[in-house]
Amino acid sequence: MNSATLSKTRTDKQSNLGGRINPERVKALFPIFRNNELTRNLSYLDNAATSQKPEVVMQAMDDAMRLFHSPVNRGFYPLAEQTTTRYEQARERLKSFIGAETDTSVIFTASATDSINQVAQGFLLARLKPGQNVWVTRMEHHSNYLPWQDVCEKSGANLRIIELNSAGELDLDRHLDIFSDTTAMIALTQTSNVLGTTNDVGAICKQAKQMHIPVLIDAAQAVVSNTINVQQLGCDFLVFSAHKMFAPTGIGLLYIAPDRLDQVQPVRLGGGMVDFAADHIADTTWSEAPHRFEAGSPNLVGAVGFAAACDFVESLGQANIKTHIGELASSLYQQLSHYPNLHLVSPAKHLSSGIVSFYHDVIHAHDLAQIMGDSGVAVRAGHHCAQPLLKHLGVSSTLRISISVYNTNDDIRAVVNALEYAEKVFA
Amino acid sequence: MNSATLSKTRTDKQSNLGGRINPERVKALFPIFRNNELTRNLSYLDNAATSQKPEVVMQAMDDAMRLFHSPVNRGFYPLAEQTTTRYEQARERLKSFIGAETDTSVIFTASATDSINQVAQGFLLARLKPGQNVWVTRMEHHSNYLPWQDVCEKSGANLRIIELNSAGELDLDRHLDIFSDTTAMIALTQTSNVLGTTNDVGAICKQAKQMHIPVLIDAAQAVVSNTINVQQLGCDFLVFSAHKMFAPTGIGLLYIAPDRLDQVQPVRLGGGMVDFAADHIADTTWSEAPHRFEAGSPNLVGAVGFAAACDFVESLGQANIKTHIGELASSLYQQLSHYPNLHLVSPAKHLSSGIVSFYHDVIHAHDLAQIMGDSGVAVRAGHHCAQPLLKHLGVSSTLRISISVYNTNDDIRAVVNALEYAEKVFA
Amino acid sequence: MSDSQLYKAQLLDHFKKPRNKVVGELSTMQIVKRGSNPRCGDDIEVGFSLTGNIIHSIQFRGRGCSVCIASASMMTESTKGQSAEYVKSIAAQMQRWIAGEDVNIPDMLLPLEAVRRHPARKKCVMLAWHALVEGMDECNV
Amino acid sequence: MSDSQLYKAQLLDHFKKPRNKVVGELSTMQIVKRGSNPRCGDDIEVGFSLTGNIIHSIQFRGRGCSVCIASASMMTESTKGQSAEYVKSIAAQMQRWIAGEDVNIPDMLLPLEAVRRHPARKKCVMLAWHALVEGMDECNV
Ligand SMILES: Cc1ncc(COP(=O)(O)O)c(C=O)c1O
Ligand SMILES: Cc1ncc(COP(=O)(O)O)c(C=O)c1O
Repeated sequence: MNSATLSKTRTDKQSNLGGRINPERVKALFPIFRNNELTRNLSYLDNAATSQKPEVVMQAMDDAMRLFHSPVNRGFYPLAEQTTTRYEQARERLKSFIGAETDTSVIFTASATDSINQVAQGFLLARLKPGQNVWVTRMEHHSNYLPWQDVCEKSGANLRIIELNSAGELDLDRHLDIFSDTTAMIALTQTSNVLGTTNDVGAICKQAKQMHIPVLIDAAQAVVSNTINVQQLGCDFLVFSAHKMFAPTGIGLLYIAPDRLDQVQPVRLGGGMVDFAADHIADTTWSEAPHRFEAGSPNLVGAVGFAAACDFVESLGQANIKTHIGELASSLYQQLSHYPNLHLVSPAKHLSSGIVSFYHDVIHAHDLAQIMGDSGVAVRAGHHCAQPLLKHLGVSSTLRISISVYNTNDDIRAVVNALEYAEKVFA
Repeated sequence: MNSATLSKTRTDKQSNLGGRINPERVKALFPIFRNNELTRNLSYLDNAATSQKPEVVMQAMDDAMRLFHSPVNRGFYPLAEQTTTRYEQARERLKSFIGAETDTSVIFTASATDSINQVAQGFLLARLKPGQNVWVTRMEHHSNYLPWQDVCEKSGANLRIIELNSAGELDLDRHLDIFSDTTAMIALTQTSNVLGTTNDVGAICKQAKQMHIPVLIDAAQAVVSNTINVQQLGCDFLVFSAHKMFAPTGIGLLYIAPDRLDQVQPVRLGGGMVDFAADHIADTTWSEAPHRFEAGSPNLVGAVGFAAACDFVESLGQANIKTHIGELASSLYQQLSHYPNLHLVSPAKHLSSGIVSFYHDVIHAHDLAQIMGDSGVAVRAGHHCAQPLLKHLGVSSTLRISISVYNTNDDIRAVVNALEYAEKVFA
Repeated sequence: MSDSQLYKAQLLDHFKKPRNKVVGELSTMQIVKRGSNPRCGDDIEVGFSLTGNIIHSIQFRGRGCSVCIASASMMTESTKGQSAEYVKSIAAQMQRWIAGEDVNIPDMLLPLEAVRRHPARKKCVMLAWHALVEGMDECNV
Repeated sequence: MSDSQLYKAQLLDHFKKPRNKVVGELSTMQIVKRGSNPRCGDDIEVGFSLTGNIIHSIQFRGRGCSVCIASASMMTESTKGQSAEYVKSIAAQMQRWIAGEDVNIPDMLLPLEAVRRHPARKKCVMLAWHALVEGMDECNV
């Protein structure tokens, strides 16, 4: 199809006729694939690192700057009132996107990383006691590992790691004391950014709730292909970044369950988060949530783009996305399994995440990524900010292919061709 | 002039013929003033809260998403290499904009507020001893006040306040122990967001340096109309937000002097800031600066827009901007001084900041701002996140008019007309 | 210059000549409650006295913007001589009305209509009402 | 499919048949220095022995990507039999060359040319050189 015939105002719904993703039509909604020497014929398969941006998101950001930009929460003139309304509408949009009880629970941060740090420092640190356990999993991204390690060491608590079984899944049975009163917190990823394994976070929340153990879910990799409902999950905290779900860089979400809001201290102090700045912090009155967690001038443009991305994702439908990326991942997995030098680390059961990771006996992952890159296939090589997992796998790097809504069978073929070429080069 | 005739590719230099700002031509570079019912005839005078965005900045952001968006610092394929280059070029641009020694000193944060919190928590907290003094000024924004108050209380140190003299300037002579070995840190604003007073930060840095006292400069309000050169200033830290200098929301700058880099601990932990994640934080090796201070996926779009705004500001010239906004502020000040019920709090000597604040004996600032707003004049009423200053002034709120490059004599007239109208309404 | 919708004659009248506003202490009142909005600097006190279940007198003092003062003034007029139950129900209606819901409130309060379109001013309207309700809650009426 | 510029025949040759690479310990060498790049997982050891001022033997071992291994291999070839001063000056030239500057380096190292266009791989090239220079600094040659 000719992308030039696409008008800007075309709704995304149209690209989703009958529920199934038509990747060619979806791709046409992403300007990057038609503008650039480097991208016109690119198989972009680095989506777990960051996703491309659809026209509707760029347009929303542009509108925010072109039509209604002014200070948020601070002005008495009509433009400022409209700006504040738009910002709060973005919050409402995120609220419904994650099924939150109230918009006071929906906090805009700089990123998933920022969100997790705020919970570790603002919630856990003050309540963590020496000897208590904080549980993470073997498959955490550094962003959901280092902040907990840090507060544990500051408190004399133990960072405990839920190990994986041979199927690449959490081996909960191995650790009998997770759901016990020695546990101060559980923080885990919904979907691993390396393995693609998706954990049953709902079941974990349920067990934790019985023991009143707070749970943080890192949904950074899950949010595009899973409908999130924080009330159904029963989680205490949930985080993700906008930029991995077709939204702008520089903004993220922090959900804090209503009954935890008053247990979290603001970590970042400044404008807009204090009602009365007293001579002592003890007498200082923080603003009501969510404002007390959003020190500094709010990121209007980011929030508006973030909300537009929620519309975009829902217009395609997370279930449809899951089907699409899962099918391509399965096809790729199947083809890759024929290469004797190649070791797949992604569990076959978890391919609906769209993530396929492997390593090669002969060719270093960086060389493979470079050759693929020169062949127009964008993939990621390295430790993926998951060194504890890579250590467990016994490799220093893997190659990761991560699939999104605009990827096609051609992209999968391109991976296989590039791999064959690399094997030839390094034969 | 007819704004419709302006092409997107027109350079900003052209709007700056002969050095003097031609506000009508500059205004034509800002799409918001021609697109919107609410803004087409708006006198936008809330620039100290946030500035509008010129086409070139929006275009740069759009290009980042349309032409070269992919992960920063993490990929081996040509697109990712280009993305990383663009991000680092943005850093280089900021480096030259502030005259930094090296780009390792130039750190992208979420905002000025975020930057200050990182210094308070990552630098000062660990070295601050009970009984030591941390000095701020009476005119600080909450963002440059609360973080210091917090670390002082955590450490048993004293937050000391440099008071103002009757001219609305820092009364350094009143505090003989500022530049003494009891002082652990000085944090001060270059320009007050309420008074418009610009402090001689260079002189303060010089004196502090003799005593090895670290100094943080909050340049949030100063950066548009003052060329910043951190080496000439000799400051240890300098911060500002992008959104007040025509750049995107959600990004800010933190400059750390080269000899302080190793004295700052990363406050936000996560991806991209660690070389080797060990079993204990003590064995963990942080990445080199600036990366160890930028945990999480970098804000590519924000950084690129920020860099474009540096070009924009320099194309107009900070000195020219200062002249322009200073002239309008003086004209306004002069006209306002004839109203007996109106008390100007901005010092006449400091109008080149473009800030004019006052209060009215009869009309509450919020009412005044509302009436002005309804009359198409966007101004700010309140405590401007500077409660310690307002307390000193003995008022609960002021009205602030803050002038920028696109403001004209008509805008000043509109203020005066709106004020007269308000006085009539409330007579 | 457009008309300032918010500043209707009745609202201004209540601001310029506030009813039941006193300058000194509210010392003659049984119950006194303070309400303040540090963001705006609005700071008022509402005092009232009960005979049985009936608010037989009510006053306020303090400073605030025109919306805050006018609303407090209208509140005193609309609650004096009324039963605690009635007043509480009106306060609840006000809360919903000001948030934009389509509920009935006494005509006397209608001059605040325009505030419904100005989210930033809603707290100013409700300040006196919140103080009053808190006061009533405290003495269990 | 485009040609992979980076993977020229000479570079691949050094990767597939690295010169002076050993599998066991570098125990016969006077000075051994480790270089690692945890981001990549590259991890090598460079060992050398001096006679007076001359590097009379040099070896390396470890694992890394092709660029890292080929660069280490080329390094050993270009430094064996050379004086410490000369080697240090070449290392400094390499650093500048790889950063894109227009300086001369021995022909033997030119197959690394393409890496100059790939910022993410520069560390791989320099790993062995950094270890060598550190080793020389340590024994004050
Ligand atoms: C002087 C001053 N410092 C700091 C800030 C904080 O900036 P931001 O809200 O963008 O973090 C502001 C503006 O709000 C300011 O005026
Ligand atoms: C599972 C997971 N958690 C957290 C993050 C951190 O996200 P960000 O870098 O946007 O803060 C990432 C991606 O980098 C991730 O894959």
